[in-house]
Amino acid sequence: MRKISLDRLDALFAAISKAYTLYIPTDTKAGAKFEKWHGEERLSDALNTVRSPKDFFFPQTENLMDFKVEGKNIEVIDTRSECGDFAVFGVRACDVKSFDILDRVFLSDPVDSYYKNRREHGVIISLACTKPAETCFCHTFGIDAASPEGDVVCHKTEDALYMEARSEKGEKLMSAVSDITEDADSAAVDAQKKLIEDRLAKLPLAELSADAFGDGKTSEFFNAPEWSELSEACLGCGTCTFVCPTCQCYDIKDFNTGHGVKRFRCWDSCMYSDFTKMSAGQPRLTQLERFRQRFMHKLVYYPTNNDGLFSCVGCGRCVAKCPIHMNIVKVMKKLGGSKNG
Amino acid sequence: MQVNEYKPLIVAFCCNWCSYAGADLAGNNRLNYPADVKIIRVPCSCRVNPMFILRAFQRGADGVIICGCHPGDCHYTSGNYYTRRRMALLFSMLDYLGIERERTRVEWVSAAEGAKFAATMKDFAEKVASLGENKRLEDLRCKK
Amino acid sequence: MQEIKREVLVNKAKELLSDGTVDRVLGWKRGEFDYDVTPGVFRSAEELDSGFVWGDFCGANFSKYLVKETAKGEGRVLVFLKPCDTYSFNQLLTEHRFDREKVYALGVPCNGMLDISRIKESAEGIVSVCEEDGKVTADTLYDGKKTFDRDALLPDRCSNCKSKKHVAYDELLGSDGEVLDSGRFDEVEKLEKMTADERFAFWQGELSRCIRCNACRDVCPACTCEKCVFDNPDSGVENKAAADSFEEKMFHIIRAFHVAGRCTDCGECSRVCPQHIPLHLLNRKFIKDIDEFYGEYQAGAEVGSRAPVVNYTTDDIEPSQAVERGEQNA
Amino acid sequence: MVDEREALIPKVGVVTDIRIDTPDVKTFRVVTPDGKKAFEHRPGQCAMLSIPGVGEAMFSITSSPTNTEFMEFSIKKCGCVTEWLHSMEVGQQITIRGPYGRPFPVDTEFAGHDLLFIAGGIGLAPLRSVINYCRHYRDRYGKIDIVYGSRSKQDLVDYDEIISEWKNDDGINVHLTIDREQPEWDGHVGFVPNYVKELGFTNDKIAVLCGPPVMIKFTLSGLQELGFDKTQVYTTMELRMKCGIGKCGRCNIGSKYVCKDGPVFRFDEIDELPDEY
Repeated sequence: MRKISLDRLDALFAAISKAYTLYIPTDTKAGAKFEKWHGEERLSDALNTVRSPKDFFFPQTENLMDFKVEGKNIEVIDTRSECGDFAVFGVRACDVKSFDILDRVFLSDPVDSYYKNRREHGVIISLACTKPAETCFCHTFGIDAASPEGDVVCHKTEDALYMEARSEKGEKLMSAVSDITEDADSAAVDAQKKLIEDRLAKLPLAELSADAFGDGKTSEFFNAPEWSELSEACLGCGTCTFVCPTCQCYDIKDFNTGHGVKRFRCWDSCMYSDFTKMSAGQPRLTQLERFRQRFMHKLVYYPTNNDGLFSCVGCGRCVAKCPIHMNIVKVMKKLGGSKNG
Repeated sequence: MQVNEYKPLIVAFCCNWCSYAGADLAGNNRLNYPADVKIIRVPCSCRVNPMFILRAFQRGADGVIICGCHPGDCHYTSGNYYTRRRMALLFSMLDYLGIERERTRVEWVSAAEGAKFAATMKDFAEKVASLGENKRLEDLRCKK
Repeated sequence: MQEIKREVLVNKAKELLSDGTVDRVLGWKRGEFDYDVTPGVFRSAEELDSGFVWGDFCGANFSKYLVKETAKGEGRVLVFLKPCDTYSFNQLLTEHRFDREKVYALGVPCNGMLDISRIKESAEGIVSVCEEDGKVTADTLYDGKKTFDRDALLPDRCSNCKSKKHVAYDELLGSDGEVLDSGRFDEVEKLEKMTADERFAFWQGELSRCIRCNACRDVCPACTCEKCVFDNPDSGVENKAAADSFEEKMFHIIRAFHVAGRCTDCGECSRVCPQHIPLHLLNRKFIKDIDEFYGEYQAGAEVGSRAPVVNYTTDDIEPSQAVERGEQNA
Repeated sequence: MVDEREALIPKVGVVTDIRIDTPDVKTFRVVTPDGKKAFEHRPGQCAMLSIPGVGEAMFSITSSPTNTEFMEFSIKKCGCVTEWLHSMEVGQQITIRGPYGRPFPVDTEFAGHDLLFIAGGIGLAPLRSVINYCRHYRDRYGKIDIVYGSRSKQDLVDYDEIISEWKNDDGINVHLTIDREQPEWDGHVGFVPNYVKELGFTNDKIAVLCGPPVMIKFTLSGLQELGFDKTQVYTTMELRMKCGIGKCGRCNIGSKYVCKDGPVFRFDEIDELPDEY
């Protein structure tokens, strides 16, 4: 384990920046946001960024390919290019876990080469949470905010940042900062972990459990009468899906630029009324079906296809951002609650 | 004369009954106006949806002008009055967003005003040329 | 703190349910915390007792829900309307969006609703929020209790409230207020006085945060089209994510334009924006221009009024004068 | 350039022949620009066709895998992509990617059995691939019955092929029906589900169903009346798709993705899916 004094963070960022494009969470008018580090950007004290870091691997929009159309002829132009090495500093435990969930979608056969390219070149420097919020429930999904995963795992104490490499990519990054960091024992980090664990246990949502959900529970919950009440106020907007670190649905669309066609991919939301609309009909007719799809996917369908792994990491973004304050916590309590009586 | 002198692309939405005929008259009378004015004929100036204007900018226009019958002379009685209100509000909004106000204009041109049409286009093109390329409402994907 | 207590609303709702005036109640449902209130339908006294809340976080404007709710069946629905909600209510009636006969509207006075994000700016881990004598106290996980001036926690739509007067109701709880002379156009004026470059930089910064979640549109009581032009693949402008910064501008200009003259300035768009884009400043620009160009007009002030954008006079201001007027202000 | 195959990047295909089947169905023959088949597939699988600038859509491959020269797609005009396809001329290039989905188990469950194909309208398109595959390997299967119905004679897809080829094959019985009487028709008149019951098949076969939802529903219950078990009946489904590879998230029914786990399902598998299709 290595450490560096907090007042030398700039030196650390500068050293990382030499070999990687570095992104850190910084404060903006509308909350924290990952920004490219140029030298002036300060590390945010906020618990987490408003948008999740999934953009780094699965951006909101990306060009997939170009087409040149001339008369009856079409030329397909592969616009993919090798991505440069980059490092994302300050990723929280929940968001680190979200990459695992996205990996299982995008890296399963057939591999999504756009995602894989960025994933291979990205180094995750995680940061343990010191002040989890009232909206946090990562422990519900077995995530330990005190000990995140990641290529390099960091703990921030009062005066220093402790860093430990956990992967080959992490080792490589750490070797680039070996000059400015010093060896440290784990005492301070252990004390920090203990503090965080105590705090986690006191969170208002500490008791939330996902045990009622998971692999093979489709028939148990699909026709639950509670969906009607849960979804009645849903506006059908995409806020929850767009701030969610694990929502990965996308749309593929063409844009005619006037001198060619760009086929791009962009985030889509199962909450949108046209998501499944076909010329032949609409399998998810009302907001109830769309709403149910989102939560069933996170709590039942995804675990069914992925060895019981839930596709929610308890980051609390939807809890904070939903315009009508309906969220997965309320859904779980309502559905899980009624089952237990 | 410079070889690659900047020439703005102007989109002119012209009402079928007055301004389009005015443009025709300008042509018949061999009156010069900039060749980079692309005329789109519309049944009435009030057919011009604000989105048409934005899309013209998206697709590379540097200036957008809407020409209709003089107020009171609308072929459909009142279409151009609505145009006037909508465009007053839209242009004011574009200005509010920091889009150069000289890039948009409404001009009333009758079927008899071929000379006015040519002069208006010349003047508008010059004003837009002095602003340079449209950067504030551009869509980078549409750039060559 | 709100003037009328929760019990008054609950008792009134129970009374109207039991005498058969209404068969369901559109109200606010208790959440996990004090601030995460969800709109919902209550059908019984028991549901009201256990789940109904009324307080400083009941900001949601129920008018738009009436479109969906009244279409469900024959029964009458009870709705609570704050003064600003009544304007949206009238505007929707003007546009024939729901059946007035199927609604029993109960006017509730409002002292302004709090914006939780203003508390979160300076307090982490909010466990509870309570209020006494104009002071709001948030109990937090890490910093103990933090006290705020209530006025400092009001969102712009409330600190610049345009009216405490209910323009529509079947019955009013408490006393009615007045139309206020608010400073709601101050921010717009400030922007108008900037240079074009400054304005462009300001809006570029704000709009570039947009994630196109469509919450502003979906919550807007004026946006009740069956199919939005931005969802229609045949419109040529359909887009789900801004693939270029042009599309952010396009979406927000057109969204505001489509509600110009119909927007009552309820401020729901800015309340729901997850990226805190001050969308109301676009709508207010249109309102201010309309007032100045075509005479004072408040959408929803009365049912059946003709909006200025679908009207004209023969001596209206020319578009060129409209933008020059901005220059005189500067 | 990233040196990796990308499923979302299509190949160019050329339309070399367009056959007008019915007033709203055309069959397109597609090869690569150098005249080859774009890729190999199994019966029941699909491909993504697109016209850049218009859109991309999933279609079942109508031709049999045993056709070594080209692929065919029978496409009904019903949306913006299909409308554009219908307006194409021979020589037009399109893009094509695939194959997608789980095919019919022609070499396993189907092998050695009598087969009963039941199709309605454009529902014949996905079945034609299997039928021709089975005709090609005729000795691997028992008796084959084909029940095909449509609104009118003009709406029968592949009518010429059915009459000139399928009907003449040994051990293949073709039963055609149309919904309403019409002058030049001397065959059966009536809806498919009723016709299936009238024909009274024995339940020792494997049945494959494809057609409009209402036809599927009633035909399935008809087959059950005849003693068929749901494990003996297959169908192929369709939902909106964008990626075709189980990632974009819209074609799922419960935890199953139609593009990846389907489009071919056995009815006992469908029973396990939630009712959302």
